[in-house]
Formats: sequence, C-alpha cells, structure tokens
Amino acid sequence: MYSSKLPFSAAVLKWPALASVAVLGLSGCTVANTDDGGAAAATDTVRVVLSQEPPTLEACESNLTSTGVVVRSNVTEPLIERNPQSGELEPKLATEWKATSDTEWTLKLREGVNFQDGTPFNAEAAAFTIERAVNSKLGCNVEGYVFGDVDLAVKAVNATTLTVTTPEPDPILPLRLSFLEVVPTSTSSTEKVREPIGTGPYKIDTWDAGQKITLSSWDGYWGDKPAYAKAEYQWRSESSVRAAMVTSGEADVAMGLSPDDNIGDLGVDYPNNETVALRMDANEAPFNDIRVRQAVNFAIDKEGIVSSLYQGKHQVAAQLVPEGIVGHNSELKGWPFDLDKAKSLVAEAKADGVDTSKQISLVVRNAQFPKITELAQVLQEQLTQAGLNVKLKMLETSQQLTYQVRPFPEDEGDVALMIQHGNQAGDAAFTVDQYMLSTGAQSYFSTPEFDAMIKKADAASGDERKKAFEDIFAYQNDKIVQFAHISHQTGILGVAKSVNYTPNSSSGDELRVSEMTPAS
Amino acid sequence: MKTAAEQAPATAAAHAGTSAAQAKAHDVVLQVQDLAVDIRTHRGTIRAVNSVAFEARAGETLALLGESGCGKSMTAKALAGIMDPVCDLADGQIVLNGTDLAALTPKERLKFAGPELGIVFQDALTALNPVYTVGTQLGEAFRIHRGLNAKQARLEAIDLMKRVGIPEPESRVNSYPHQFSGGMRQRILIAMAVALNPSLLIADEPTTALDVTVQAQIMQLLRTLREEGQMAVILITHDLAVVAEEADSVAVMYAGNVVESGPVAEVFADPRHPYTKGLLESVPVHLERGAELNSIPGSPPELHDIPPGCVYQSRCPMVQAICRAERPALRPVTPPVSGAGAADGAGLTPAQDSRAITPISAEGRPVRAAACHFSEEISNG
Amino acid sequence: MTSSLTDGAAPQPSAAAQPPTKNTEDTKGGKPGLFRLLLKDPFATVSALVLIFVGLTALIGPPLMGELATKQNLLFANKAPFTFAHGWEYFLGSDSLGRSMLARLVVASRTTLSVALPAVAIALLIGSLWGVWAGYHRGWRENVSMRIADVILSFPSLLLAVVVLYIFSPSAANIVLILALTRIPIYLRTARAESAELQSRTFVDAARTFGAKPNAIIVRHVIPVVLPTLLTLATLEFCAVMLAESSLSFLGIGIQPPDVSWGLMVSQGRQYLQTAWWLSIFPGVAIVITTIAANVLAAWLRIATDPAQRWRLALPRKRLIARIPVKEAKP
Amino acid sequence: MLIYLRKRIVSSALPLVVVIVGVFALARMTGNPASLYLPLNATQQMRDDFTARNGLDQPLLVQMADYFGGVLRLDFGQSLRTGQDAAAMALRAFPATLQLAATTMVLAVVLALVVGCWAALKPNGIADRISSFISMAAASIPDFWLAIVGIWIFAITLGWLPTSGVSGASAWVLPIATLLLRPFGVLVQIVRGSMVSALSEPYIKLARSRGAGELRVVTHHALRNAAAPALTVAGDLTVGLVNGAVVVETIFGWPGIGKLMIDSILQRDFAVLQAAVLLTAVAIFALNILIDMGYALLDARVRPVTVKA
Amino acid sequence: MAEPLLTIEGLTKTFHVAKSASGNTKLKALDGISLTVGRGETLGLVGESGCGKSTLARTLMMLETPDEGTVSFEGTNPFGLRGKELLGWRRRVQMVFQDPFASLNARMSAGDIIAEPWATHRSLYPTSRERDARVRELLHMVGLRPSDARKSPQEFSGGQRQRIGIARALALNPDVIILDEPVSALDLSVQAQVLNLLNELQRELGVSYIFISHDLTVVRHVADRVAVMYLGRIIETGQTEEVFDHPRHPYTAALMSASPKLDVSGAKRDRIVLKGELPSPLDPPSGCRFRTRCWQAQDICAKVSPEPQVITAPDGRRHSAECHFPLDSLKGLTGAAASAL
Repeated sequence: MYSSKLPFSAAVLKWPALASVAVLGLSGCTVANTDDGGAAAATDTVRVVLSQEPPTLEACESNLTSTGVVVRSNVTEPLIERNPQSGELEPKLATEWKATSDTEWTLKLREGVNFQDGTPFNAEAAAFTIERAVNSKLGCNVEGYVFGDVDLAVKAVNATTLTVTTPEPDPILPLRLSFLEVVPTSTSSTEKVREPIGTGPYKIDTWDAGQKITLSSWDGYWGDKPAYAKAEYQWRSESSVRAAMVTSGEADVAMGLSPDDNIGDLGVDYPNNETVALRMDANEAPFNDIRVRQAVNFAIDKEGIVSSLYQGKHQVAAQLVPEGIVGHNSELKGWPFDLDKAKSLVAEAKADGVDTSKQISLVVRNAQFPKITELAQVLQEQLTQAGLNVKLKMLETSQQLTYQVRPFPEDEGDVALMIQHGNQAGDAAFTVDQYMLSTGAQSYFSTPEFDAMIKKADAASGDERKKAFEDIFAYQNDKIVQFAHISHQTGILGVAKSVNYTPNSSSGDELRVSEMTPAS
Repeated sequence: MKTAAEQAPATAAAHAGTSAAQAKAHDVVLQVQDLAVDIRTHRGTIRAVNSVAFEARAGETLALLGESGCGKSMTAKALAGIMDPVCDLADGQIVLNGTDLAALTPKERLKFAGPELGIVFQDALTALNPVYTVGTQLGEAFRIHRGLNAKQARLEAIDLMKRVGIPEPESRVNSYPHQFSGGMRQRILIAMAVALNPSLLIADEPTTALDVTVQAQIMQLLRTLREEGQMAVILITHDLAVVAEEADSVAVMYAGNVVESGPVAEVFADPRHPYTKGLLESVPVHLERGAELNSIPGSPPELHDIPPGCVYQSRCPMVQAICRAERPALRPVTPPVSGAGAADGAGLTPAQDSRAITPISAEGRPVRAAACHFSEEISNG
Repeated sequence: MTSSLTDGAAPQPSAAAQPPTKNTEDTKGGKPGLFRLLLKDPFATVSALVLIFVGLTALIGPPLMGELATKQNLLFANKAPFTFAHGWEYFLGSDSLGRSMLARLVVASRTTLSVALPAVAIALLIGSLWGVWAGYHRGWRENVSMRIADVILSFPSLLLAVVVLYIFSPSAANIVLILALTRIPIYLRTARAESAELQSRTFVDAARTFGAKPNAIIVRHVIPVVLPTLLTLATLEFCAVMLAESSLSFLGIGIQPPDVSWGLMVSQGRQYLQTAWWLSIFPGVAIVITTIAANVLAAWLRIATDPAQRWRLALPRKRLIARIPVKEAKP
Repeated sequence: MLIYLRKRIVSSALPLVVVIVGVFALARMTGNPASLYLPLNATQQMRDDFTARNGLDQPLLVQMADYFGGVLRLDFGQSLRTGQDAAAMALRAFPATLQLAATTMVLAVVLALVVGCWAALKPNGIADRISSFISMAAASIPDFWLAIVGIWIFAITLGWLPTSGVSGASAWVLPIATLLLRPFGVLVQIVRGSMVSALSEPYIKLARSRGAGELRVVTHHALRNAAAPALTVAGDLTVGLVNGAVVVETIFGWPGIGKLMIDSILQRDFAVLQAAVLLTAVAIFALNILIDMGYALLDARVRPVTVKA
Repeated sequence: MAEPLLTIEGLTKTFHVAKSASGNTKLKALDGISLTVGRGETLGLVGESGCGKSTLARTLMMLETPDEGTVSFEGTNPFGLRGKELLGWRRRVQMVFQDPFASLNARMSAGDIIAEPWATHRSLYPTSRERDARVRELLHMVGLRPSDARKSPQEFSGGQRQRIGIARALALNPDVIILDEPVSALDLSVQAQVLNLLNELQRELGVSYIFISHDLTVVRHVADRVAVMYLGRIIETGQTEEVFDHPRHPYTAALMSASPKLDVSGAKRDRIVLKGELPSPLDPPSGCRFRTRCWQAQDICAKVSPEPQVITAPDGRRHSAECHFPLDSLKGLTGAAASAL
C-alpha cells in the first residue's frame, strides 16, 4: 500500500482518504468502461427504453414482450407477417403460400436472402426453424402460445419450397407461422440461444448484461437499408423514469407509459390490442347464478373508469377482442352502467336462495398494467355497491398465475379474476380457445352448446369464420356471462421529437426500428 | 494542524522566557487569590470553589488536602484551564510567574499549557488516549510547542521515558497505554506533564489507584523530578499520610473553601481548624484494635445547600452562634506559644473581615492560617 | 445503530462533568420527574405531542372518518389541496379515485402504526429476552445466538417477504411478522452486549451470593437496566420499520390495497408526482414528521433514562451553549 | 492475525451454510416456477417436463444435496430466466452494487464526520440542533420517493443530471445522493454522540493541558476515539447497502445485485437467487472482517493478539 | 485462638485466558491457599492488586469454583452441596463489596435492596410484615433511618450506601461476612464511621469477618490475624501485631515500609522502595515468587519454592512465613527501616 508515502501526517485522515482513492479508482474503471451513450445523442442511433431487460433474445421466445420488441423484425424475420393495420397476412421470407390439401400448406420462399452469419436462407433453414420451435423439447413459449401441443410435419421440397402438414385441418396455419422467427440451421436445437442470428436489418452488436443492448444495421440485408445505423436498448422499471428519459433527451422511444407520466405531447397513443376484463367463476356461489354475473356487468361504471382513470384513452369493452381482430363483433355495445339494475339482480338471486353474501375474491396481479391498483379498488367499491361481498387480493405474478390458469386453486371460494388479454395474432380463435372453451386453460366454465359453437368456428375460414366468432362473443354476453368486460386499452409510447415513428397495434410486441426515421 | 504550526514560534519564545526566568528554590511560582468556580446545574448556579487562595513555591510541594467533593480537583482544573463546559471561572487571579492566567483567553492560555504548567491525572488509564502509542502522546507537547517533527518528537519521548524510569524505552515507545501496568502508565502521565520542564506541576491524586509499593515508587519519582527541575508541585490528595510524607505545606479544603493552611508539620502537629483536627483523629493509628475511632459525624454539606456562616458548622463539635451567622475568613494564626492563647484571648474576638487574606509572609515562608472563629481555642484544647 | 446506543450511553461522563458531589443531584429535592424534565425540553415536548397526536389519530381517527376514506368519486379525482371549496374533508385534496386525502391519511395512520408498533414490539420482546439471556449466560449460548443473528442479518428479507406473502395471504399481520423477524437481531445484539456487561457488575454478583437463580437475577437486575436502552432503540427502530414497510410497498410485496398505509400511499402516489404531488408528499411528510418526532424523543429518552446523564437535561439551556472549553477569562 | 482470520472464516462458514440452506428451502416454498416460464396454456406434460428438467420433482433433500455437490465443483446452476450461469450473473451484477455502496459509504462517512464533529463542538448549540434536524430528516425519508423527486427536479426540471443509467460520472450523482441520505443521517448522530463523549474524556483534558488547540484536539485526539462506534454502524449500514440497494437499483436501472435478487425472487429463478445470496453473504462476512481489522487499526486495544478473556 | 469456623485447605484456582505474549494461557490466581477463620474473629487479608484477594473472596462466595483444595465450614464442604443445603450455606456466608456505588442496583430502593436476599431465601421472613420490620431493624442497626427504606441508592452518600451494603449482607444473619475493601472507596471521615459500625456489629452479633484491604493501617486496626498474599499465595500469616511489628517475609516488610505513615512529627523516614513491577501472574517466577524483587534473593530462591516456616515469638504468638531467609526482626532490616515499622 501507499500509506507510508501519503502526505498525511494525521493517521485519522489516512483511511478515509485511502478508501476514497480506492473507491474512486474502482468507480473510475466502470465509468471508463461504459461508453458515454447518454451524453451525445448521435443521430445515427435510436435509443429505446424498455420496461425490463429481455431475459434472452432467443428467437423462439420472441412472443415474450421484452424479447420480441428487440428481436422481431429487427434481428430475425418470420416467413409471413401480419399487417397490424389491415390484419392481412403479407409475404416476408415466404413470398407466397397456399393450402395444398386440408392439412397441408405449401410455401414458396424468398431467394437471395442470407443470414447474418453469411449462410443462405433456404427451405432447410425454414424447416429447421419450425422443427426447433414447435416439435423440439426446448419448451419455447411460442410453441405453447401459438401451436399448443400440436406437432407439425415439415418438409423442404427444394431450396425454395416448403410444405407443412398439420394433424388436423388448420385454416389459420399461415397466421400461426407468422409467429416463428427464422434462424439458421447452425442454431442449437438442444439449448436456447441468447443471441440469435437472423435475416433482419439489424444484427446484435453488444449486450452489456444489465445495462444495454446495441443493434447495428447489417449490410447484407435483403431489403431496404434502415434509416438508423444503430439501435440501443436500455430498461427502467419505473414508467415515470422512462418518460423522463424521453423528455430529458436520454432516450428516443419509451415503451409502456402511463397517462400520468406527464410525457406531454411526446406521448403517442396506439391501440395495443389488450383488453381488461373480470373473469367470474360460476362454479361457486354467488357467481353460479347468471343474474349475479349480469349484476357485475351492470355495476361497473366502465365509462367512468375510462374517462377518469385512463383519461378517455381506453375504449369501453363489450368483448375480449378489440377492433381489428378477426371475429370482433362491432354490433356489441358495452353493458350500460346501471347500479339499480345490478342491485335488483343481486336481490333477485338472493331471493332465489343464492348466497350473495358469500365472499368473492377479486384477484388482481400487482403492476400488471398502469393503474391496475386504482382500477381494482374502483371495481371492489362498485361491486360492493351492488351488494356483493368483495375482498380485494393483490398478488404478485407467480401467485396470481395459479388463479389465472388451470388447474385453479381449490377451496378458494368464489373468484373474480382481473385479466388483461392481448390477442396479438389477429384471430379470435386465439382468444376463444383459451378463455371460453370448457377445457380452455384460462376458462372457468362453458356449456356444451357453446363448446360446439367454438369448435365449429375454429374450423371455419373466411367470412364464415368471422361471423362464427362474432356470434360467439354475442352468445357469451347473452347466455354465458363468464366475463365482465371493462376496456380495450391504449398503449402510450414516448417518442422524442427527433424521431419519426407512428406506432401501431403491434408496437407493444414488435418495435420495428426500420420504421423509424430521424426527423429532419 | 495549521494553528499548531502558527503557534510554534510563539511558544518556543515563551519557553525560552521560562528558562531564563527559571525559578530559584522557594520562589513563589504560583499565587492564587480569591479563586471561585461556579457550576451550572438545574438548581441554578452553585459555587464549587470559593475564595480559594494559596501559593506554590519552586522546589516545594503544596498539598491540597480534602475529601471527595471538596473542590480540590475543580481547583486544579481551573488552574490548568481544563474545566468542564458547565463550569465557569467566576472570580480570582491565577498568577503564574507574573502572568495572570485567569485574564487570558483560552487561546492565549494554550501557550502556557505545557511549557509553564503540567498536570497529572488520577486515573492513568482514562487520561491516556487509548488509540495512540505512548510515544505519540509523549511527543505531542514537543510537536505543539517546539515544532518538532515526528522523528525528533519520538526521540524526545524516549528521553522522557528514560527520565521517568520506564525500562526499554526504545521498544516501549511504540506500545499502547493498555500494554503498560498501572504504575508505568502513571509514570508516562508524569513524563507527559514534565516534558517541557514546567515551573508548576499539578498532580491530581497521582497514586490513588495504585498499590502502596507502586505508590512509593511514583512518589519517589515525583520528588526526584521536583528537585531536578525546581518545580513547584501541587499535590492533590485525600490521604493524610501522603501529605505528611510528601508535602512541605498544606491547604486543607472543605466544601469549596480552604479552611486551614500552613507548613505540614505545623498543621498536623497543631491543627487550628476543627475539621483538620477531626480528620487527623479519624485515622486509625496508635489505637487499640477495635477501639472506637474518633469519627466526624455527619457528611459534608451539599454544594447548593451551603449554609451562611461557617461551612463546617453542621459537623463542628464546638459550633456557636457566630459560626452560623458569619463565615470566618482564612486568616493568619499565631504560632502556639505556651500560655499565650489564654492571655491574649484572641479566640474570643472573631475577626470581622469576611474577605480572605492571602497568607503570604515576607520571609518567603508560608504562614499558618485557618478559617475558624475559634482557631486559637482549638490549639489550646 | 445498536452499538451507537450502547456506546453512546455507556461511557460515563468524567467524574468532574457531573455535579461535584455524586449525591448532589438527588439527595434533597428527589429526582426531577420524567414528565417535568420533558416539559423543560421544548423539542422533546413537541415531539411527544406529535407522537401522541399521531397515536390518537390512529386510535380514534378511522371511525370518525367512517366511509369517507373509501368513498370514491371518479369525477372528483386529484383535486388540489388547501381549499375549503369542496368541504373540509377535501382540504388536503383528493386522490386518484376522488377519495378524501385527509380521510385516507387518517386511516393509513392506523395501518402504519398497527404494522410498525407490533413489529417493533415483537422484535423487541423476542430479541431483548433472547439477547439478555444469551449475554447473561455467555459461553456457547452467546455464540450460538450471535451466529443466528448473523444468519438473519445476511438473509435476504425480501425473499422472506415473498415467501410469507406466497404461503399466507398478503395482510398487515404478515408484514408485521416479516418486519419483526428481520429486526430481531438488532435487539438481540444490543441486549446481549448490555447484558454481558451487566452480568459482571457487582450488584449482580451480590445477588449471586444470596444464591439467586439466573432467571431471577435477569428479571430483577438485568432487564430493568437494559430496558431503557432497548426502548430507545425501539423508538429508533420504529422509524426503520416504517421505512421498510414503505419499501416493501414500493416493490409490490408490502401492504396491499384495499389496506392503506402511509408507505403504500407514497408508493402509489409516486406515479402522480408530476400531476398530483400531494398524493405522495402528504403521506411522505407524515412519515418524516413521525420519524423525526420519534427520533427526537428517543434521543431525549436516552439521556433522561440514564441516571448518569440525566442532569444534563436539567441544565439551564442558555448557558449550555457555551463553548468547550468554557471561556475562562473574567467577564 | 492469520490464526485469527482462519478462526473467523471457520466460524463464519456454518452461518453461511445455514443461510444457503434456508434460502434454498424457502425459495422452494414460493411455488413451482413452471407457470412463470411456460406458456399460460402449457399442457401438464410440458409442466412435468419443465419440473423434471430443472430437478424440481426431486425431494428437497436430494435437490439440496445436488446443489451443494455442484457448489463444491463451483457449479452454481443455471438461470431459469436467461439460461446463463447463475454465478456469472451474480458476479457480473455485484461490482455495480459494491461500487455504489463503497462510494456512498465513503462519502457518507466523510460528510458525517465533518458534520458530526461540527455539531459535537457545541452540544445543544445551534449547529448541533440544525445538524440533528437535518440528519433525522435525512434518515427518515423513503428512498424511492426521494429518488423519483430527485429525478423530477434534477433531471427533468433542471436538466443537470441524467435521469438514470450508469453511463458517465454524472449518472452516479442521483443514486449516490439517494442512498447517501440515510447512512449520513444515522452516522451524523452516531459521530456526534461519540464525539461528545470522547471530548469529555480525561485524555482530551490532558491534551488541552499540553497546549493542544481546538482543531488538534478534535482531529487528533477525539476523532479517532469517536470513530469506533461510527465504524460499527457504518459497517451495518454498508451491509444494508450491499444487501438492499434494491429500490435505488430498480429506479435508476442500476445493474446491481439487489435488483438481480428481487428479480430472481419474483421470477423464482432459484439458482441465481442462491448465487446472489451466497455472494452477498460472503461479502458481508468479508466486510465484517474488514471492520474488525478497521477496529484494530483504530484502536490497539482490540487487536486480536492482545484480546483477553 | 477462636474455634475454627471456616477452614480452607490448598485452594487452587486457574483461569484460562486468551493467549498472552508468552503463549501461556493459564493464570493461576490462587495457588494452594490454606487459611482458617475462627468464630467471631476478624481475619485481615492484605496484598496488592492482582495477588488473588478478590478471587479468594469470590471463590468463598461460590462465584468461582476452585480447581483443587477444600473449603470446610463447620465440617461441611459447600461445593458438594445442592439445593436447600446450598442455600443454607449461602445464607451463612455473606459479602460486602468494595464499591458502594456499583454494588447497589440504582433502580431499586434501599429497602428492596436489603430485602432482596429474602426473595431467594423465602422461608426466612415469609410475610411482608416480617420483612418490613426486619428491614427497619437492619436499617437501624447500620445507623440509617427507617424512612430511608424508600429512597433509592443515588440519594445516599457513599458511606450511607456502604451501610446499606452491610445491612444487605446482614439480612441473612450470616456467620461470616467477607468484606472486600469495604472502606477503600470512602472518605476518611466516613471510613472511620463505617469501621466503627463494623466493630460494633461484630461485638453485638459475634460474626466473623474476612477483611480484605490494601490499607495496612485499617487492617491493623480491625484484624485479629492477618494473611499477606503475593501472586496467588499466602506468604505470611500470623497474629496482627506479630506480623506488623515483626514481619518475617521481605515482601511484608516492604509493604509495611512503602505504606505512608501519618507522622505528625514531620520527620522524613527512609523506606524500602521495591524495584520493578509485579510479575505477570501468567508467568510467575520459578521458586519463590517474590525473588525477582527481593533484595536478599539467592540462587536457591529461583530453584526451590519455600515452605511456610512457623515461628513462635517469645510471647507464644505464632506466625508463619514462606521464605528461605526470613527476616530476623532485630537484624534483618536496616536500622532505618526497622525504626519506621
């Protein structure tokens, strides 16, 4: 040590001084190691702030929000993509596709596309991608969400032709395939890969774990060169901090803001396809009586909630899917707020021997979306007004999940679960199978007729399919009433003045850097 | 740090002055007059030391004798300028080699602390800073007053340790206080006090916590140092035997007042204050085993509750009306001449002056003085 | 915190710092009553009043507020404070659901106190008794106890919170449990240190010479002496516990709505900081004021219950400000 | 010293094991992580596969034996969340926390020493009153609130500092300021208290009697004696920072161990949690040894060689 | 000599301490102590700090357990007792502590302090009325007022506190009271009062005292017999006058000589000032323990531990000293030293 050489005669001063020298030395190292990204806003870099660090950038996990935002359509690309505005499927790495039989689809692949490691994209890679994500033991999220337990038979006919065979007829297989991000055959199929190689306009540059991820544009991209040479991702869990970063010029785009973050005119709204609703367990009293479930619908002041809590940015919901999703029933109107009606329905049920005083647990996941705590308290208050005995249970994610998916906890009494459902696929089947079938992973109950309606709709296609799902939503509101819909949400994105970007309904899941341009 | 550096030249000069004016034996080094110290308590201000006067002479030991709470330590601290924050110097002069310390600001006094005046505390363990080596502490005076560097100060410290008889000073200079025995710690304290050859050394109960064999060693050391440096020593103690053996003159304190003073042999042989007399009789010596000791009844008065009149009135066997009415001043008493007491009858006409007279005699020898209306009678009795 | 108290209280002021005779203090006038001493210190008095006010609010406030704290009015959300325009109940503004801030603060005070007080009390009780026992007996009991304290201290309390919340339902009682458990070592260490020191005191030896049993000695001699220090510590801990509770709320694993505590209010109000500052500022100020009051009182208590330092409080205030060393020159 | 160190290490090993066993058992009481890592509509087969793949179907004791076997081979398992080596994740996050904690504590100690001494010079004086009020207030403000207000004022309104992040020295200011207040507040009170009692010690009087001036008395004689209690408390506070700068790390996006720990608790990422706890426990234990050594440096009486029964 | 009440035989106590500089961890605080105390007798125990006086007192009070040796109290070994019998022994031997401030719990009233022993010995005064009466009686005995029972220790002066300590020791009606430096913390005038009280109580109650003190003047005043300790051993014992007037062990002589005398004549005397320091009890010298400081040590002193030699004075008073070369009271000391004794 240098202690003997220090010019301090007083031993007292020695130790703090030494310690601070040591600490400053240490901290100096970090500061030096971190390039000064925040200070100078280079115009060739777009800086995005997320709400959390992606656990991985594995392509088959890209329907995890934070992973997808970085990876999808930036680093990797799917065969087919869905236009978030029109809902139409559009070619990406596949140029065309058609059903060649009830159960077989044939895809024509784009030529002249290379992966970022230089290997060419071909049917073999496409087949590998599907095999890896759907049929392997990797346990990819996309497998569960999009394909269920269905295994697909994939065949590379030639370099540019691929056939996919499903065990059952699947009219929306192309839509399902749009969730698969293509990776080269060199990708491990036994382990998940943190930093994938793709065909997208950007490749992963660096990942400073805990700090930031940098993407840089890839020269070998088959399409147009994006406007920004680099994209930089950081993450902050406080939404007010994310907003502040945009206002203070430390970031160009901030995800997942709340109306109260005071982002001002830098806030851009977009429909994020998320719908909030209460799911009621009709297997227990008092929700076993439909009048009580109807009463819940009447008791909730949806207009009031939307206008006050969400500053009018959300829409009152009448069904689980918003506009733009195949099967959305635009005829349906939200239940009117009618407290008296609600009270009388509860009274009626009570008169018929339903134990309406039994406690209902209102189960809510902490911090699931902005202002969820406030919403939960409003709901509790309003249901109480209607004469129900509601106990609010705010739970953390893991615990709440035990209520959300089968098998549901036993002996919990009656439960009203607050759900936030996002249908990112654009087809109501993804909603209805989950939430309304009697065997649906997130459904409490159904009736045989209703199940039959759903099965039928699943197999249908085209306008018939659309109509079938519209009927399902109407039927649920009339006869089933498992849900009390509250609102279709609106996402808020903070976008700095220096960036031109118009978000769309998929922006919450895939944020295409190539769609961003510097403002003049 | 800076202030210490600034002080250095000034203190060096002061020191040089001291050496030049090095006192000859029996010269009065310190003269204290009308010293009064107040303590602030929740019951108001109380006077802990009242009109105390004495003088200390070069090469001699003055003992301040008294029981706990009599104000003797307070007096010592007032002399050294290290009183507690709740205490105030209310009155009096402390003339040390011609300078009235009481009139100086605390900062000015710092120049005297060390070169002119050293103090030794009773509890050597708490009086030494536990976190520094004894060498550092011994050398500090040299660094402050002579501006020596650490190395030079260490050499001086070793020298000092030799002077006070600490074995192997070269190696022990780097030891910490807790690594020394009680006796050695006391030696270190003494070394610290005499480091700059002060003309006055105040020793506040220097041997109370020590065993008799060690006490004898320390007393011997103090004697030697006193003679070497012709220091005036003020020895504060409650031990009559120590006073008898070590001191030249004595001032007996009671409840903040000096009640009797004079040469030790005279005072002990012929006490002129009932308190002194009572103390002397309390010592279980020359008595049959188990015989009743002649104890003083009661206990000293509370400082906030000292009655007007004589401070000793509540315990005095010969108290009279005047004792309750009027506080006797410390005034010279005549040496006992056989038969003279009865003849001149001075004891029956108490002095009217309530102000203390500093008992200084022209010949340079301390005179006997007592603060009792009936001091002559005690002598006779 | 722990050792500060022990270290702060233990060193005796030098003999001379006390009044000159050791018994001057109390022989005649008796000891000045704690209450009278309190009145002499305006800061401590104000602090005590604040704490009494908070305590009373928590005790009788919520029933007085009735439904006001839960009555929502979505059209009346986030109304600014300091106006009587909307009635006295909205003098401190309304929250994001249009509830009266005043009523919410009052109701939250009860939750806050009913989390902090039992948590402190339980930790105090267990930690102190354990620590006193360990310190009195020394030896392996002491070693094992200190190791256990080490374990608890280096255990992630957040995990504990999640475990308890997962296994039991989120309730104030469980938060109390977690906070109490994690604060036990604080008392354990302090009580042990004090008790270990006490068990070698002469009056404890004296009791041993009569053949008194260890437990009897602990009850009669150790606990009464250790108690003031521990109570002072508990007062300080009260603040720490309130802050810990609010941090848990921030992380989403503390008090859960519809229960409401000051910590939760600060935490929930933080997203409105720029649009409705009063939502988080008022409960924050409530925490700070209560904490400071408790701190001041603790500081005062530490001196007031120490027979060796007590006299300091009784000194006339003005003169105390004198410098060290006292200016010794004549006026 | 070496003997002493060896003894300390041995005596700390057992609590360390107890902590890990406790964390291991408690973590597994928070439920199966399958639902967090699998899609919501995952089949029972998928759940079973997941459970088996991660060894969560084994009896707790077997799992624990496996884990400790791995630890002995320096294999701390893999993160469920990121698939990375758990120990590597913990080790990567730790320096950020350590730097933050160390810088904060050094600043807090230095500031507290200055303010505490200043207050102690005139007990109950104006400076004392002010500093005690400030320190109490500082110690009683919820840190997350302070952090957000700080961002609001200094990053948004004034634009002086970045809101968050780790890039550049200026990014350190707000997190440190936020973390600093509580240790500072607590330490000021400790330093003040121990300075007041140190200043009334006989050796201080003696130093004055040697002609030591006020500054020398404070910096030379009292401070070092007053430092010991401050050191204890600073140690405890540092433990708190090392263990729990969670809130500040969360708000400022500081990639530290606290954030890692709470994330892995909430995400049931057991291996990472265990690695993080183990690492912090070892660090705390090392810190305690450092503090003991600090004591020994400050005060020769507590040097282990001379300790008596 | 009075009938022996308490006999101590070969009492040894070793403490284990953390490693010392020399690597020794055994501190022999008591090394083969043998003593007797007769009924109604006062045994003075003299020695410097660290000599083992207090350890001996603590061992007799059973605050420490001896490694070797026996204690016999009217033929019973208290260390073999359990339960009721043990309490019975504790009742019969009591102690007064040195520091009247530390030995009383400041949070109890004087009455409670005096009555405290009865909380353990319930049978002694079973009703509160009896206890109150006895407290008043004890207070009176030690010269305090009955109303003092309600006061707390802080309200008393040092001497009064020591009286409370004595009253507490008397509460169990003991046969032996160990007085550990009972007056050394007191002022001279108060010391005399307490010594008078102790004498008076002994006369009235016939209790035996073990009087531990470093103040030779006081010991000479109160003790019938005296034992001088040095480094865990009793190096000289005998009747008080005999030991004081004719010390046989050089250490005793030095101790007497070092003790300051109140000699009002003012004549200065020569004294034996011992060189060096008390050796560390962790590393006591071989052979005779005093040899390192003894002015007449010879080779044998380093090799052989001296055995106690019993010396009978011409008047029949017996006296034993552990020294190879016991001083002859007439020739052993320098003239000056002898005259000072």
